[in-house]
Amino acid sequence: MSGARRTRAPFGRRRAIVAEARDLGAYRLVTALDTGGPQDPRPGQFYMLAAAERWGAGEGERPYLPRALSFARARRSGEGVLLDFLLEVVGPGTERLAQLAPGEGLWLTGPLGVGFDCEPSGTPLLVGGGIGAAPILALQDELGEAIAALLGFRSAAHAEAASLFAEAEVCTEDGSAGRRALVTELVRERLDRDGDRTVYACGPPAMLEAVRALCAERDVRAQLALEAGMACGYGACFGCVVPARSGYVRLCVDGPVLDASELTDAGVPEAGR
Amino acid sequence: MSGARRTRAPFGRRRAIVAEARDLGAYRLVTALDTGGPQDPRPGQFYMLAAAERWGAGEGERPYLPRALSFARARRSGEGVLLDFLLEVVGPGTERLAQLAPGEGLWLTGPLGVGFDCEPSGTPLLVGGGIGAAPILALQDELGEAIAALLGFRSAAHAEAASLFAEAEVCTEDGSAGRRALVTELVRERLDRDGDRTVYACGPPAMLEAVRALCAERDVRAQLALEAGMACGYGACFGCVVPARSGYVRLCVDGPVLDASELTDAGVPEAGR
Amino acid sequence: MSERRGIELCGVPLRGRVLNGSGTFDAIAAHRVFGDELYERFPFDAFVSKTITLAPRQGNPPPRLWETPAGLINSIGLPNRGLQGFLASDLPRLAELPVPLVVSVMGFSLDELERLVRAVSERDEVAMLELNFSCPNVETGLIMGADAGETARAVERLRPLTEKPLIVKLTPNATDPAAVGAAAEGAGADALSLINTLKGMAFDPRSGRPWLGAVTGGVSGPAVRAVALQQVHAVAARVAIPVIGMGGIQSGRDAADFVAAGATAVAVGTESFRDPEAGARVGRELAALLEERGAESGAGGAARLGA
Amino acid sequence: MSERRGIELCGVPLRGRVLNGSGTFDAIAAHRVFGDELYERFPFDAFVSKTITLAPRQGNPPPRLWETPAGLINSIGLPNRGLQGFLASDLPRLAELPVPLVVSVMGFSLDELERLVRAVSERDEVAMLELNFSCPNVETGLIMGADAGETARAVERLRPLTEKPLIVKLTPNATDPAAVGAAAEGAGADALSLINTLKGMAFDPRSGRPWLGAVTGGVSGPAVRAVALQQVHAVAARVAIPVIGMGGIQSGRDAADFVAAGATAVAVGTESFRDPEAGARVGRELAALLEERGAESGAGGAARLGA
Ligand SMILES: Cc1cc2nc3c(=O)[nH]c(=O)nc-3n(C[C@H](O)[C@H](O)[C@H](O)COP(=O)(O)OP(=O)(O)OC[C@H]3O[C@@H](n4cnc5c(N)ncnc54)[C@H](O)[C@@H]3O)c2cc1C
Ligand SMILES: Cc1cc2nc3c(=O)[nH]c(=O)nc-3n(C[C@H](O)[C@H](O)[C@H](O)COP(=O)(O)OP(=O)(O)OC[C@H]3O[C@@H](n4cnc5c(N)ncnc54)[C@H](O)[C@@H]3O)c2cc1C
Ligand SMILES: Cc1cc2nc3c(=O)[nH]c(=O)nc-3n(C[C@H](O)[C@H](O)[C@H](O)COP(=O)(O)O)c2cc1C
Ligand SMILES: Cc1cc2nc3c(=O)[nH]c(=O)nc-3n(C[C@H](O)[C@H](O)[C@H](O)COP(=O)(O)O)c2cc1C
Ligand code: FES
Ligand code: FES
Repeated sequence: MSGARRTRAPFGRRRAIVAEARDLGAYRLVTALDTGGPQDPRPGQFYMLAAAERWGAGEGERPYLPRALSFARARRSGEGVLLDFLLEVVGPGTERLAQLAPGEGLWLTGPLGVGFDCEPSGTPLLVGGGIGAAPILALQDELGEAIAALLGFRSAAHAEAASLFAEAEVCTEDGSAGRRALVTELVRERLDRDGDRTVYACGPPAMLEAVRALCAERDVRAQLALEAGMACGYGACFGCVVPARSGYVRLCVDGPVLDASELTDAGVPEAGR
Repeated sequence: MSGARRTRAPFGRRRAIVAEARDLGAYRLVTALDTGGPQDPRPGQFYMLAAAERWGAGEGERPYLPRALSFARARRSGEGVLLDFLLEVVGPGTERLAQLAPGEGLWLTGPLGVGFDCEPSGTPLLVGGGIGAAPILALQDELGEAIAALLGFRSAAHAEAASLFAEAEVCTEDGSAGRRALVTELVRERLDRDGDRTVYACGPPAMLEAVRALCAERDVRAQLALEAGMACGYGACFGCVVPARSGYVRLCVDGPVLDASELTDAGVPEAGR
Repeated sequence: MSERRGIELCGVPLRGRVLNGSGTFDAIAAHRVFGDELYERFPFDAFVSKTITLAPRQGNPPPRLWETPAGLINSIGLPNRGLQGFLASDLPRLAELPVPLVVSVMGFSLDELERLVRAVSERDEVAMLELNFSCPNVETGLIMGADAGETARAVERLRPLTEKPLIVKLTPNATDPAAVGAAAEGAGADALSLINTLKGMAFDPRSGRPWLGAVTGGVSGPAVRAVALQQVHAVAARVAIPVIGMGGIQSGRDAADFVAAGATAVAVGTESFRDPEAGARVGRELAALLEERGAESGAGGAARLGA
Repeated sequence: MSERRGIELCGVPLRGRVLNGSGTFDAIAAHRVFGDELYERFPFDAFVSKTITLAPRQGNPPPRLWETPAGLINSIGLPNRGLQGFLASDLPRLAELPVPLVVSVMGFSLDELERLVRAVSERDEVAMLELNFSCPNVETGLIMGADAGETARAVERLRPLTEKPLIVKLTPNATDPAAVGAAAEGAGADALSLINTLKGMAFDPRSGRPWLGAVTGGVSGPAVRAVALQQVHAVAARVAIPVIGMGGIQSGRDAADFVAAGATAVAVGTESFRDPEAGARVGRELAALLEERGAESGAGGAARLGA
């Protein structure tokens, strides 16, 4: 366990190779072999990804810009590192990434951003909502298996992602797997039992805001991994800002993990979401 | 043999299926099964083609518009027709079309344009240069096998296209197959022997102009299939004009086959070609 | 598949909201190519003619086309038979179309415009006129459409000459299209249409020389859609007359964005080159989307969604 | 791989022809992310700062980005620390870059501009100034760059205040950028740069409401390249001072088109978002192409190819 929240990226984008790709319930797990980057990205950091071929494909002429993805797991492999990305297909970029087959090339920049502070005060409480489980997995790997993660999903198909975790308590919105509940209910119960914790959470805006409010109420420290539309991922475009107490912060260089105390509202959704 | 130079296209674009695709020397032969169009396109007519998937692919975000291709052969097949297209890869559109695999979808509009007048005065003389062999093959199929085609190619690899013809006399620029000559030399020899002919030619601008001049000199009737950049293929954009005696004519609706007498110069290349 | 609902555009009933962009569909040539099927399944709800001028024009020297990332540059240069040729040969054939006819005209002086408007509006076959103040391919095409004063003067002069609706087509190559649109409205225009093509250029990769015979051309297609949406939004916010939005529309989704930006009707241009029936597809998809959003307020409703 | 040849831009020697577009590369943030490797392989031949204003700005509310066909709309809104903050915190760090520094400034009045130009040009670290007369994201950004008279007045007023080269960055959202460019030259500008982003807009597909927090934004990327080439061609034909061309450059091929259109140097913007080293790649490819064409006329040569 190390205190650093950021491993520096080599300058430029590099070509990685898809080592494996498979469905995991409603998600897709894509493993890239990265021989040009550091072997120790920090949980919560992310990479900018683009398929080396057919990026710019499709009738709609998108995707054009690379897409931000948290690594869900990093394993050393010879000179390189195997990076697992857990994907939810929501548009043309994630669709193309989900089509990648082993052997195909992948442009990679990263690791980027500031990850979780892995020196919790009190017992860590890991919380993932939907695809937000991805960085939580990397965090569990880092913190050690003993730390169970609370994971909320829409349905059993999504909940299959929990199988990647050493220990997890699962709930679903429709009750098709685990308890029928929102993951925030589980968080509340845990905090009721033991408030001396650091909460680590990633998930949709509404969930993050519920977690933030819950923790603020109880003076519990929380580390939240947010999302925002990104064009560059390395601070160049000023496009990925979220409102923080100090003003707008660029999520790609000042986040994506922010301390809940920096925020007054973690539920800043993109327009219309 | 029929006098009509145009078979009418159904309105709109339709989806055809790639039935077969294989290399033919330096070219690619793509066969589409078209069940939505007429079974009797006329030699010299063309279709507008676009791959149903991944059209708009690649870093450069092209191809965007469909591409014009002469059919090289049409064979009835059940309710539909098998259309052979002979392809030379010169840019992103032809590259994508050359990647098509059997079973893939293809957007097709056509048959379009005015084909060859298949009622020759005198003996027909068929002349193809390079990829211009494509509509000449359809014409040979129509006129009957007895009519040999004179075909000129850059090299032996290109000359493999001659294998599709029932009868052909081949020359190459580098002598690697057939005689080392320009096909226009063969044309001149034939006309020297027998001037009572109708010449049918398709090929690069310089060749077409040489054929036109040769025939004009000797008062030999010539039917020339020209090329121009096309956006629509059905007269909508006015983009495909070539200068004729009567002014600019739209090659997609008034051609691509023009009587040589309509032209003062058949060698109108696109800029810089 | 949802039915298209009729609308009224400047008092002319249309069976739906989708026109063609002037110069992007030649119904006469298309009839030659596709036969009567074209009329039976005519893709547009009104037909806009290619822009005509007083004198016949050959158009620009080829090459006239260049494909760009998600777009097309054209330098067609308004080839047409001229007013007399149009009235004699083209108009009777366009009158056979199953939808109302809009005739697009461009004049190189106010006198020319007067003569064009007078002669065209005399003909019963014509439902509306579109004044092309914006074609970027012809040297003088810019003058009127880029300047509010010029536009106002021209429309004021033409307005009394006809009782038919006058649509002013704006150029996007202007500092403030909304000001020009407002000037056109003030002078009596019945509707505005935009955008025409953006000035553009391409170079021959081999020689490094300009590719187009006319050196510069106009850009259309999806590449310009965001620009078109902004201009439609700005113009629609400034005027009360209907706006016909166009620029890179490929689908009903795209068309719905134009309606959200304030357009009453839309036009499909370059997409027809990829798919001759694109207008019909866009119409069907748009009707379904508007219905979903509950925005169809019956015939004649000019639904303005969003913002 | 061919070596980049040096050029001189307004008397400042550069090791090659490729700059960054203002606001598309934050060298300070990039150094935080990539470390000293950034300096060792710095992708640009001169560095242009993000536009600064007199007072600090937070920028526009999110969302600020929207991807379009082959392009990007941004509504960043010029967030910056303001003049004092820039001079105190940013400038010393930018001075560490291995290439000459261009500082981009925008003022909302001539007085503001005066204060900006005076203060910035006092600093030795600054090689040139760029006057952003064109940012479409800030309400008043349009005023100067869209009008020849306004531009001339502003440049005349600023010219005596500094001996450093003044680059005027033109807005593409103007009827006649060449006239504005000529006015800037007449008033003493040393170079022109273009294009800035085209005004654009996008709608949320779900709600039909404007997507961007600031409602409208600016379009960049390959989608605007043809428009940029036309404007560079038109401007370069009218002025004798060097032109820095930009808009959708992704490769040396694209950059060579801008040189063919009359640009002396080029800038890479949005492509850096896809590839942080894009500037270096474009520079290498461009040098190779220009060499092929025999157009490199030694250091300082402003090769104008083609047309
Ligand atoms: C730091 C970080 C880490 C992330 N980690 C992961 C991860 O591990 N796994 C994962 O699956 N996802 C992750 N994401 C989210 C992922 O980046 C997005 O889902 C992805 O970028 C969407 O791209 P798309 O092309 O598939 O969909 P898009 O269509 O580009 O985007 C989807 C959403 O964006 C909006 N949108 C729609 N059209 C456009 C348009 N034209 N331009 C811009 N926005 C539009 C809409 O709200 C739409 O629902 C992460 C994001 C961030 C910032
Ligand atoms: C009636 C007709 C019949 C044809 N029949 C055949 C056939 O049977 N077989 C066959 O192989 N070909 C045929 N062609 C030619 C074929 O249509 C072209 O080769 C094809 O359109 C090229 O597309 P591309 O994307 O591969 O290359 P592009 O790059 O689009 O075009 C190749 C050439 O166009 C120019 N060009 C380069 N960039 C651009 C650009 N951005 N925009 C526009 N032009 C550009 C250059 O000169 C380049 O060499 C026919 C053409 C016509 C008009
Ligand atoms: C090939 C071509 C020719 C055009 N000719 C005309 C014309 O004659 N008159 C006119 O007003 N607009 C003309 N336009 C502009 C279109 O009507 C339309 O405004 C523009 O193309 C934007 O729409 P799109 O992106 O859907 O094509 C032409 C456009 C193209 C592509
Ligand atoms: C995110 C973003 C921010 C920008 N900020 C500025 C700016 O602060 N000042 C400026 O003059 N131009 C700014 N621009 C415009 C660019 O410098 C450039 O002119 C434009 O993007 C066209 O080049 P491109 O297509 O290569 O990006 C910005 C562009 C983008 C995409
Ligand atoms: S994504 Fe560009 S600054 Fe954050
Ligand atoms: S290709 Fe459009 S008119 Fe011929």
